[in-house]
Order: sequence, then C-alpha cells, then structure tokens
Amino acid sequence: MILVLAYCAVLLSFASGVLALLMHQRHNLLALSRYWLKKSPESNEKYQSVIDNSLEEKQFPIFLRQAVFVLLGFSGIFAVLAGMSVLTSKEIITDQISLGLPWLPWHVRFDSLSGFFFLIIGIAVSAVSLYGPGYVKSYDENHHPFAALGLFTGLFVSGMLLVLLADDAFFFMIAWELMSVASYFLVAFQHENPANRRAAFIYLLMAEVGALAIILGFGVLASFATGFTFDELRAAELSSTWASIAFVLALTGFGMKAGIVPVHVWLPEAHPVAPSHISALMSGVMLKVAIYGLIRFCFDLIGEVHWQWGLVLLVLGTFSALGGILYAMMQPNLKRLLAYSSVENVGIIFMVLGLSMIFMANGHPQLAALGFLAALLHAFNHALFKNLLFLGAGIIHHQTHELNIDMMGGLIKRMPQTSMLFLVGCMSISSLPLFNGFVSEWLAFQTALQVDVLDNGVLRSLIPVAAAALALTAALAAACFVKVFGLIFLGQPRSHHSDKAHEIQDKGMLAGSMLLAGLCFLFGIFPGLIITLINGVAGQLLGETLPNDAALGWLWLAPVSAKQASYAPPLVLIGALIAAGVSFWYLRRNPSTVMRRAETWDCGFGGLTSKMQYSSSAFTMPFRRIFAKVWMIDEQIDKDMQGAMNQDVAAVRYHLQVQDHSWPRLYQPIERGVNNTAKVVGRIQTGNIRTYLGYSFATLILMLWVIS
Amino acid sequence: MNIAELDFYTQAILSLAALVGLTSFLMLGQGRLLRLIFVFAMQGFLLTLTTVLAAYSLNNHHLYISAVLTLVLKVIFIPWMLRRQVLHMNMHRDIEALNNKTTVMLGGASLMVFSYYVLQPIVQSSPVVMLNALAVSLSVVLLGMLLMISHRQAVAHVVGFMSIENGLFFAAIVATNGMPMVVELGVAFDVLVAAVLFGIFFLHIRTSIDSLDVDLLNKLNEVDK
Amino acid sequence: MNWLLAVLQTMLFVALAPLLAGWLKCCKCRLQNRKAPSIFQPYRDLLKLTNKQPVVAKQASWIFLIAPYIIFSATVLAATVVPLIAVDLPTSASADVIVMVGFFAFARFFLALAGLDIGTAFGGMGSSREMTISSLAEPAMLMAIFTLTMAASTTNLSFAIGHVLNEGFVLRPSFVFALAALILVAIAETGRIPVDNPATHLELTMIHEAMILEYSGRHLALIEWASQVKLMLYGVLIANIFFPWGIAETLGAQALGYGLLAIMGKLALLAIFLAIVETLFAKMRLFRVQEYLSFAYLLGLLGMLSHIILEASR
Amino acid sequence: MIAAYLALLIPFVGILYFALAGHKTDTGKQNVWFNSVSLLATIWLAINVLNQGTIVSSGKAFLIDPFNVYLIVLTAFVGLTTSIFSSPYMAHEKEIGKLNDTRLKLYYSMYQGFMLAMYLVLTTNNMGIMWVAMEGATLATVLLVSLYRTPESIEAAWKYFILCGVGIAQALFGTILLYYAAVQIGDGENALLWSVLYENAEQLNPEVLEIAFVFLLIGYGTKIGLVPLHSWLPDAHSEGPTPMSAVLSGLLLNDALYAVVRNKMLVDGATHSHLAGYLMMGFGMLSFLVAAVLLHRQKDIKRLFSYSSIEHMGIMTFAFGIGGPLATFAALLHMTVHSLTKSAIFVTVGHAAQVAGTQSIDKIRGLIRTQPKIGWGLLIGTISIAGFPPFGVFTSEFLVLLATMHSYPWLTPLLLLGIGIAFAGLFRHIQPMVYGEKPEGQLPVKANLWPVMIHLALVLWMGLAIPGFLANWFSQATILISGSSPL
Repeated sequence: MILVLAYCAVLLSFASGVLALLMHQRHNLLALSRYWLKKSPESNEKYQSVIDNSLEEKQFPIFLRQAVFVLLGFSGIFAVLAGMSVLTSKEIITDQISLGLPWLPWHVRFDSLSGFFFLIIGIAVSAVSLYGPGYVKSYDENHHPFAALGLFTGLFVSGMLLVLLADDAFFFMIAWELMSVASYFLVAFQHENPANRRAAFIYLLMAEVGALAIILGFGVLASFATGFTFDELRAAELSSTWASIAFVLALTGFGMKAGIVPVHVWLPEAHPVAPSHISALMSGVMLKVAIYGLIRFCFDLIGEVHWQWGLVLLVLGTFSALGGILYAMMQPNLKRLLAYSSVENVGIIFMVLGLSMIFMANGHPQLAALGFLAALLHAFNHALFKNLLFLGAGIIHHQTHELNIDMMGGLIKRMPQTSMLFLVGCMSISSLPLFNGFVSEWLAFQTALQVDVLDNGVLRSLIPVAAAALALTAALAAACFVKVFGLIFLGQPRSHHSDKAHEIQDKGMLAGSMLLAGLCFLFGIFPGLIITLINGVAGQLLGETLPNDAALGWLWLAPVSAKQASYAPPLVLIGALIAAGVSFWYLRRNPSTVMRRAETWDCGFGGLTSKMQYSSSAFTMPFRRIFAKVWMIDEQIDKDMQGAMNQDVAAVRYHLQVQDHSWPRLYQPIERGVNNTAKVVGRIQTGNIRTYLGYSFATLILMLWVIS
Repeated sequence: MNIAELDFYTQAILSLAALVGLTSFLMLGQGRLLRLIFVFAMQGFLLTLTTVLAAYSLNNHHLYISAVLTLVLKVIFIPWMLRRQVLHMNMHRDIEALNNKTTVMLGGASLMVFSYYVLQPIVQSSPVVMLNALAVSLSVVLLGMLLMISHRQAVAHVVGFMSIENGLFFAAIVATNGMPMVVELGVAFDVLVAAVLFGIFFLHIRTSIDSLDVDLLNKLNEVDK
Repeated sequence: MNWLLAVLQTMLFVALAPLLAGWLKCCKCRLQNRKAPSIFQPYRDLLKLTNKQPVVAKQASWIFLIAPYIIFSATVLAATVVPLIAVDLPTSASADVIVMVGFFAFARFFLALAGLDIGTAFGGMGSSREMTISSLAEPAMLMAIFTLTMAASTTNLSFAIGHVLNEGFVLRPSFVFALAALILVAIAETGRIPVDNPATHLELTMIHEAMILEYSGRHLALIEWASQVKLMLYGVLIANIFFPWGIAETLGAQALGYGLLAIMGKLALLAIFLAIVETLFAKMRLFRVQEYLSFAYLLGLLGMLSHIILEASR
Repeated sequence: MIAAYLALLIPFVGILYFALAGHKTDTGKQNVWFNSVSLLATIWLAINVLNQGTIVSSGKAFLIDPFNVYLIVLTAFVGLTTSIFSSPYMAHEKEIGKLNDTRLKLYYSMYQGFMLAMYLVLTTNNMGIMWVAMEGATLATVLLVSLYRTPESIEAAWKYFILCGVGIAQALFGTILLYYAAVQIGDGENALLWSVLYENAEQLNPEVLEIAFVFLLIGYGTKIGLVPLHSWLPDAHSEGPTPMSAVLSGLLLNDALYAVVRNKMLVDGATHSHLAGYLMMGFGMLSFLVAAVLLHRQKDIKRLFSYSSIEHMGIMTFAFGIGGPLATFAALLHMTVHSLTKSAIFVTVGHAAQVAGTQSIDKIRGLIRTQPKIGWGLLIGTISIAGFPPFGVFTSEFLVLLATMHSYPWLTPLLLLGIGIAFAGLFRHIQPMVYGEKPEGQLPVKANLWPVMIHLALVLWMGLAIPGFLANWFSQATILISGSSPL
C-alpha cells in the first residue's frame, strides 16, 4: 500500500512530463476529440463544451500548463503521503520491477531513510507546482518551449524519487543519471545565453565524473560481494583499506553532486541559470539526494564506519561551510549567492554527518544518532528555506527583470507579501531562533559539545574548532542575508525596473512560497514533530535512537538529557510575544506621541539619491579585507582626469571582480592538461599516408616480436 | 638438413623463393618507375612459375587456373596498366630520390632475418621447406610494406600493394598447396577490382593535386598548423 | 513560584540596566576628571524619549518601525535565561546559552536591517560594520562559552552556574582564558571603547550609532534600553559564571536579598574596570578590530584546548 | 536456409538493378524497398535460428549461429533505416548540385554492394570467403568515399583504400597461416571452414595460431579502426556522403570486429592461453584512450563522431578481450546499441550539415532553434552515445566496467578516465552546435527523422529493460563465444 503511494508519486511526475509533450499537439488532440465525439454523439455531448473550451487555441496552453503542474503537485502530495506513512509505520518494504538487466531486475526498497527524503522532495515539489504555472507563463513558447521544460521537470522529479527507491547499484545509477541528465536540460533551458551553455556543460561534466566515481565505489563493494543488489553489497566483507577506498570514491561522487568545496564549481554556475522553480528544486532537493546517497552508501552499505572518514567529512564540511558563505557574500547576483549558500549548508550537513560517524566509530551510537538527526534535520530545513528563497528570487526576477541585487532596493513597499515571505526565508537561513534553521544548528552545536566522551586527542581538539567555525559560518550567513534582504527590499530603488515593480498577481506563486514559509516557521516552533520522524530513521539505520525524555514531552527539545541542554521554542515564542506586546502597549498608550513622517536626514546637503546607498560590494568590503586570501580579487579604479594639469577628476570607474580559487587552481590545469595531451596525441595523425603505413608496419613488427 | 638431400621439386621451390625475395629487394631500391613495374612483372612471372610447378608436381589441377589468373593479372594486366599510366603522366624519366637508401636496404635484410625468427616456433611441426617458403613470403609482405613506406609515388604504392599480394599468394601455394578454389577466385576477383580502382584513382588524384606524389595528400590531419 | 520568580528577576534585570549604564558613565566621568551626571540620568533620558513624538523618515518601511520592539524583546528574552540573583531559573531550560547567542543575533539582524532601511550611506555603513564585527565576535564568544559548558557538560546556564558553585573554587587555566576572551568579546559586542565609541557621532568612527541615526522618540528609547540591557547581560554573565559566589541557591528572602546585593556589587566593580579600560585606551581603527577579535578567539581556543588537554584528558 | 540465400540474393539483384536505373527520381524509395525485403528475410532467418539453433547449409558454405544471426538482423535493420534517411538526403544533394546521375547510380548500386558484402561476411562459414567479402566491402565503399570528388574526399578515399588494403592483406596472411595449420590436421578443401576448424581447434598448432592471430588482429583491426591502425577511419567517415558514414560506423566496424572474434574463438581453443585476449585488451584500451583524447581537437562534425566510433570500438575490443560471460555479453550489447546510436547520430549529423551548409563545427549553430527535431535528435543521440542512462550504451558500459573491475581492477581508472574525457570532448563541441540563437538565414531542410527516433527508442528500451528474446539471444551468443552464460 505504502509502496503504491510511492509508485504513484513517481508515475505522476513522469506523467506530468509526458503530458507537457502535448503542448504542440493541439491539432492532433482536436482531431482526436472530434473523432471520439463523432463516434458516440449522444453520451458525450456534455463533455463537448469542456473539450472545446480546453482545446481552444488561446486556452489550450494555459490549460495544459495547469494540468502539468497539477499532476506534478499530486506527485508531490503522494510523495509526502508515502514518506509520512513509511516513517510512521517504520516498515521496510521491498519489491522488484522487471526492468533492467535480465539477471538483475530493478530492486526497490522503501524504508525510513528513503521515506524521509521522499517527504523532503514531496514538500518541495508541491510548493513548486503551486508556483510553477504562474512562473512559466512568461516564457515565449517559440524560444522556450514548455514541452521541454515540463518534460524534463517531470523526468527530473521522477529521477530523484527513483534514486530513493533504488535497491541495487544498477537501478540506482540509472535513476541517478536520469536525475542529472534531466536537470542538465533544465539548466540549458535558456540556452541563448552563453553563460547558461557553459554552466550546463560544466554541470553535466561534473555529473558524469561524479557518477563514474560512484559506479567505481559500487564496483569496489561489488567485487567483495556476490552481486549488485544492496542486500548483497551490505553483506560484503571489506578490508578496511578497501572500505576506505570505496568511501573516498563515494565521497567524491556524492560530494561533487552535493557541491562540496573544492568540487563545487558547477553548482554556482548551474543552479542560478535554470528557471527559478528548477533552481529551487536543484538547490533545495537535488543536493539532498546526493546526501541521501552518501548516507546510504556509508551508513547502510558499508556499514562499518571509521572515525577517520568522519574526520574527513568534518574537515571538508567545515571548509565548504566557510568557503560557501564567504563566496556567497561576494556575489552580486541573487541566485548565484543562493547557490553558494547551498554549498555552505551542505557543508554544515557534512560536518554533522562527520561528527555522527566519529561518534559511531568510537562506540557512542546514541550520540551518533544525535549527529545523524541534526544532519537530516538540517537537510530538511535547508530544503524548505532554500526553496523558499529561490522561489522568492524567481518572483523578484519575474517582477523586476533583475537578478543583480545592486540594481534593486525599496521592494518592500512595492511587493509587501513577497518581502514578508523572503524575510522568513532570510531569517531561517541565518539560523535565528524561532525559525527552523536555528533548531538544526543548535542540534549541531549540541553534537559537537559531546566531544568530551571521545578519547582521541586529535578529535578532542579539532571538533571544538569546527564548532567555532560553525559559529563563524552562522554569523557570516546572517551578515550575508542582512545584505540580501536589506539591499533588495529596503532603502530606495536603485534602478528603473525596481522602481516600477509591483506585487505579483499570481496567487499560486505566492501560495507556493507561503506554504514553505509557513513550514519554516512551524518547524521552527515545533521541531519535535519532525524530529520524532527522523528519530525513527536513525533507529532503523543506526539501530539507535535518542533517549526519548518523556518527562519533557513535545514542548521541549532535549536531545541528550534535560540536564545537558534543552530548548523550548514555543515558550520562547510566548515570551517574545509578551515582551513585545508589553512594550508596545506601554509605549503606544500616550496619544500625543503619534509618529510623524519627515524627510530622511541628509546632513543638510540636500538631495539624497539612491546612488548614495551602500551597495553590495560596499557592504561586504570589510569582509573582503579581512578574509582577503579566500578570493581572487581583481579591483580596479579608473579615473578620468580633466582640466589644467589633468588634476581634476571627471569620472571614476570602479571595477571589482571576485573569483573562486577552485577555477584557476583545480579546473583550468585539468582543462589545459587535456588540451595539451590532445595536441600531443594529435601529432600522430600527420596526414601523410606513408607515416600511417609506417605505424601499421611497426605495429606488426612489434606484435610479432612480442609473441615470439 | 642439406639442400642436396631434398627432392627436385623442393629445390626448385626454394630457388624460386630466393628469386622472389630478390625481386622484392630490387623493387625496394628502385627509383625509376618503369623498372619498378618491370621487376614487379618479373616477380609475378616467378609466382606463375611456382604455381605451375606446384600444380604439376602435386597434380593439383585447380592450381593451373591460379597460374593462369596470376599470369593474366600480375604479369600482364597490372604492369600494362601501370606502365600506361606512367607514360601517360610523363613520369618515366623521373627518378625518385630515395632517402637513406642503404638504411632501407639494410632494414629489408634484417626483416628477412626477422621473418625467420618469427616463424621459428613453427619449425618443429612442419618440414623445413615450408618454413623457408613461409619466411620468404612473410618477408616479401614486409618488404612490400617497406616499399610503400619508402616511396612517395602512388604508382610505387600500387606496386608495393600488389607485391604484398604476391607474397601472400606465394605463401598460399608453397606452404598450403593453394587455398580452396572458391577463395582463390574471390581473391583474384578482389585484386582485379582493386587494380581497376587504382586506375580510376590515379585519374582522380591527378586531377585533384596534379601529381601522384602521395606526400601531397595530407590535408586531413590532426596537427596544428 | 519559580516561574513567577523568573519573571520578576527579568523585570529586575530590565529595570536595573539603566542604572548600570548610569554608574558606568559616572565612573568614567570621574576618572576623566569631568563632572558626572547623576547615576539615574539614563532613566530620565528614557522617560523623556518615550514621551516625545517620534519622527520617522519617509523612506522607512515597517521593518524600521518594528525593529525596536524586536530588538528590545529579543534582548529581554536573552535576559530571562541568565540567572541574576538566583541560580535555579526555570527559563534557563527553555533556552540555553546557545539560544541566548541566537537572541543576540536576532536583535542584531533587525538592527542591521533597520540601518539599511532608510537608504542612507550611514545606515549601510553601520550595518556592514556591525555585521562584520559581530560575525567575528560570535565564534570567539561561543568558544569561551563552550569551554564553560564543556566543563559543566551542560549548556543550560542555571545548571552550569550550579556546577561551578558545587565544585567550589577550582583554579582552572581554561576559565582564565575563557574569562579573558569573554571580556574582550563583551567589549566588542556592547560597542564600547576600544572597538566602538558609544558617544561619538563622527561618521567615520560610528558603528552602532550609525545604524540608529534615524531613530527618535520611543523607538530610540527602546534601542537604547536594549543596549543597556545587553551591557548588563554581559556583565552578569561574566560575574555569575566565573564568580558565582553570593548568588541565591535557595529561594528564601534572605538568600535572594544577598544575591541581589552580591550581583550589584560585582557589577559595580566590573563597571569600574570597564571605565578604567575606556579611559586608558583609544578607539581602534576599524580594521584593527579583526586582530583584536582574533586575539579573543585565540584566547577562547586556548581555553578550550587547555580544558580538553589539561583538565579532562584521559 | 532459404532465408539466408534470399538475404544474399536481394542485394545482388540490387547492385545490378541500380547500376542501370539508379538515377531515377524514386530510386531512394526503391532502395528502401530492397532493404525492407532484406530485413524481412533476415528476420525469417533469425526466427529459424532461434527455433532450431545453429544452421549449417548443405556443403557447409554458410553457417548461421546465434552470434552472427543477430548481427545479420542488425545489419539489415540499420541498412534499412539508413536507406530511409538517405532517400531525402541524396535528393537534397542532387538538388544543390553536388551529385549527378552517374554518381547516384554508383551510390545506390554500391549501397547494395556493401550490404551484400556485409551479409556475406556474416553468413559465410569459410574464413577465406570472409576475407574476400571484407575486402569486397572496402572496394564497394571506396568509391563512395570519393563520391563528391573534392580533393579531400579523394585523399580520404586513397588512404582508406591503401591502408585498408594493406591491412587486410595481413589478415589474408593470417588466414593462410590458419589454413596452413588446418591442412596439417585435415583435408584441404574444408580446412578453412570455421565450423570444422572450431571442432578441431584443440588439435591446431598453437604457435602457428598465435602468429596467425597477430596478422588477423592487425588486418581486421585496421578495419575496426584500432589505434594506431585507425588513421583512415576519420578521413573516410568524414568525407563520404553521410549515409555511408552511418553504415560504415554502424556496420562495417562491427563486422570487422565480428571477424576478429570468430578468429579469437579458434585461437583460444588452440592455445589455451589468454594471449589473444591480452592483445585485444591492449589495442582496445589504446584506441579508446587515444580516440577519447582526440575528440577534443575536432573541427569537423563527422570526424568528431568517427573518433567516437573508434573509441567505442575500442571498448568493445577491450571487452571481448577480457572474455568471460559478463564482458562478452556487455560487448555484444555494446555492439548493438553503438550501431543503433551511431547510425542515428550520423543521420542527424547529415541533416545538421545540410542545414548549416557545412560540416565545420564552428559554423553549425543554433540547431534547436532552426529545426528542433534535428537539434534534439543530435543532442539526445550524443547523450546516449556518451553513456548516460537510461540509454543502452550506459548499460553495456556499466557491464564492461563491472567485468573489468572483476578481472582487472587496476584498469578501471583508465577506463573511467577515458569515458570522462570522451564525454567532455563530445559535449564541448555538441553544445554550441545545438544550442544558441538561430544564425541569420539558416533554414530547415526536408528531413526524415523516423530512423533516428526508432533507433533511439530501441536504445532506450535496451537501457531500461533488455527484452526477453533479445536477452536470450545475447546469452546464446555469449555461451557460444565465452562458453558460459551470464544469466
């Protein structure tokens, strides 16, 4: 039954993709319906008008878009239902689909871990399907055919769902690559932009390389096992060297997809250029699928984890978290910024997973469960708020035709609802209390603070440092999102477009964002709801759950024991409401102090303009100086001089380019290497037939010599 | 084993093998196209002789047909066609300057030794004469390739190609007393078609690059200019 | 009973905060040979501000209007979790020390947004600098606090202080480092010299003031009050974590009375110390602050490492 | 058996018919008809073989077993779909004045000639005839390569002719050595029959066979396009008419590999060593890597895909070299999906070149906007050939990887490296061609893309699920080649 729900989710998303293909088949559909109506004229008379209406030339695209997204939405709902039901029933359901290789049908397994990620995908897809119809309306059908967009969106979603269901290496890889390829097409959707093409290429390349690493990882496991189903892989007995090799391969593969520094390069290129609701799915959900893969591989398939692996994850995660947010901070492009911030959040998830592994390997399964829980919770939360922010970015782009935050400003008055929703997202991602982002970060800190139980000196000193780095990350994230919200929504409009912007009219687009914003808040106040579910996942996968402190109940969050730490967001909310209410009431009671509006103080010079406001690069200038080594900064100031002796400055041009280190350090050498090799190898093909004959001759001689 | 102990047939075959090898060497060092073609025709004639000899001594009738085919194709038709081309192209006065002629000749000689060396393992299981004949034919094949590598004229390439065929044919007759008839016919047909095609190609190449120097055919390559 | 006490204690906290500010100002003036205002001057200022008509820039949005309330509430919430006169505080359980840092972050988030809201260069400058300094200060602070919480193996402040009390006076090298780190952070976070000068209005040196330049009337009152509460909060943290003696461990009237006296005494001493520091040092350049804060971070790290290696090693 | 004779007879009639009437307007359609009838005949043949097992004709001249029968059907199928494509393609070429009546006659006649040679290579039981047919295939196509009479095409054809001729001569030497080994143990007239040789493989002289295999591998390897014998391949594929490139890549290379594998089966039976396998693995890996790297330097779209063919032939050769049921199964599957995909790609490439009026990669732009079907066909075909699931190429590459990991784990990194480099090489060229704005004045052409769709659909099907009869078929062939079943 539960599995049927899951299958329904997959099939519905697939169906939505296929349905989108009908976009250009209106005439055929029309003919078909005519034929059908003619065959039985009486009984179908009442449908006639409906069909005629929906197939009418102007109506049809709108109708079809709606239908596609409705199917997608149902897919999301089914995914949520399936996830919820498997999480609550705590069953493990297996099945086989007779596709695939003749001796290896597709094995399906639906357990709590998959269920949890189903839930994440389901929520995100539901929100996106509310949002989608309004967003895609603006695409010109000739240049950006909906058929392609809808098809690949459907395939992308079903690919992600299938990854979660896969229970053998082959099926897993097929689903995995389906996900990659479908999203590749989505990245390349607006391919008239060279940047998009480049991003798509890099994306697909990295996906391919990552997938190869994963295949190799499975292969290492499989060479110790009797087959390729996950059950057989689980049973494989690996020496610790081989297990470590498998781990490194899996980490490379899944880490590439998840966007771990330094292999994150594709992510900030690819995520921003896709249509916004797709960016939301890619950044919010697809990265989670990569994390799912890593968890499945390390905790489930290999089973026996080593603390060194945990350390690797911890260190990589720390670098990603810090690097991600620092890079994010420098981006003037909103969607790029959000993409980099995904790198940061994935880094946090990796850190906590690393902690979980360390505790696991050192024989503290309960603490491992805590870390695991924090990681999954953060994955869940990140999916919510990152989706929300990307959808918000989509709305902003839709209304202002701008993505450069230096060109925005003052939108809070022009787009009040959007600004509220976006604010919720910003607060969640900055991990402020009362919002969901805080809960998972709090749990992460709690995990790190359990370091006292460990014996290893390296770990004992490294983990606290990592915790401090986490604190720095959180603070930087707050700074970054203050910049984002402040520059986009506050102050004065910095361009004509943002001056003329107005609130979005499409209810669906707002509803989709609202759903996510509501959940961000809900799970910020009642994290217990989701934590109970994750606890089940930990129980099933690690065989250990958190000690459920019944005395404290749903109101409290006390991961280890009430003595050690506790957090009760509802109480905090009540307290905050009381404090704010009291002060508000107290201050407003005097009628003579009604607020008065006046011009902004301009120091008496007169004429504040929007150009005088802080810009993105101005806001981040102190950070740029402090962390100067992190980026490759190219800063140029050109002055046009005029007047006698050329001493008066007529105009100043400021040029700033901040670049990621990993391009020139890691990727360009590889690219150059391949090109040079190709050049060298190309020399064998001289074009002269006598040389070619010489090769043939030499090969013959050599071979004969070899065998005799 | 002393050659005197062998029967006359074997002695004759070995002598012919030596002669065939010699013609290959002659071709390798030959810079004049007409002489090259002449030597090639000689080689074809030696091959015909060998075939007839084999047919007679083994009393194998279909080898006579092979002999006739060889005579017609390799001794008459192909040399005639090539000669006509050369005269037509007015190339019969050209002498191709061969680079490192000595090296090539020395290489050819070592190829012969190499052929023996390669085929050495077979010796336990077969009469020596076959080994020798096979070694000669292998070296004819290799020398044919060397000829093509060292010469730049398309005509020389055709000669080299055909001389490789000669080597193969020699091997087939001497070592295995001729292939099955249907195969031989097929091979002969292929050679005939190939010869015709070569004729067509000379025409095309000449209209295309106004020469038959294959070194000029180097537009398609992977090298950075 | 406990909950009532917690509420009362919070109210006391909020009520006493201006007094501490007044005392500090007083001390500083005397040290600098100036005539000091009354130590109740901050109360008068606040009262006056609340009764004035606020003037709000036309550009400002609702963020600007609600920010003072949010800042004030968040700071008050932070104050609820810190034991002032009695150790056993039920509110400490609803939010531990990490959440307390979160409250500060919350307040700061809105303060910085409010700075950006009016669209002047000053506001943006203040927000940018504030976020820079705080993002450097936060890890240092957490490092210092983690040292304590790991020693006490709890992040609940009530339990942590209780733990220190139970253990009696132990000379822990880690606490020395953590104390130093916390003091440095407290100075940075509360905007005191040498990081920021609360009295300046010179644009190039302003940080905190730059953000609230447009505030007036009751909004300004709330923000000022909130920063006074924050100052006191850091004082109480330092005093009660590292020198908890005197705090009420039972709920008798006498114990509570002693607790009040003890904390007032400790805060008075701390204020004198701060005044001396403010008098002796000049304000730093903005880009020296990072060195200052990384020193604080280093101290916090040393504290942590000495805890792990020297004190709890196995 | 009648079916086999029929399959040989039809193209033979075709040669004669088109030589006389190849210039008529509807010749393209007639070519399609000829090929359809051939396909029906081969399917009939296949059904017979599947029902009865291996068939040997009276007189043992022909041998149809599960290994070659599936290649025969594949050959007929690709031949048919390519002819469907070639009909409008050649009409267009004639329209723009690149071809005249005589050459069209030649084209259609030689198309059938090539098919005849292919069927003969596959059906014959006689290793000598196999050689003759293989050479015949060269002779049939060499004039097609130079069909356009441009200097480049003549150069390409000349190289093709000489290099393949010399190469295949070596194969003949190998065949003679094989015969030499065979006559030592049996009668002369039947000694070259594969079925006879295979039965007596145990008794054949291993030393002779080793040497013979070197010659055979180098000889037929030239036709497969194994590096360093591959030089002719990109030239010939890029300069001829595109339908020719499609069948060369899709069929000729396969059949040459088929010949090598047939010989390997004999050699393995005689020597009991893995020498032949090692040689094949070495050549396969080298070809694969070199071609993958060279993909990066291509400027001509057809050259690009001919290097990709070399790369894939490398994988197959490597896989056959590994031996064992899994690798053999993978190689057979790869042969099939590669043929289908590559011929589909050449079809779209041909149209793409017509749309842009050039084969130069730099000048082909914005295909999706100009003619979406061609653009998408090319893109999806490339995705498929690059080994992305759910297409069948992924399945076979996955299996090759697994087999490698199982037997020679230290070679897998090389394999993966090659796949990665090849992928990048393909996509860096494909993306700019299919994406982007439509260039000024670029117009759609009349194109029939059903072959592409059918091929890609089949490849997709094989990626998702290998249908039962096909799996059965492959596994019978695998049993034949490797001795045991992967199932």
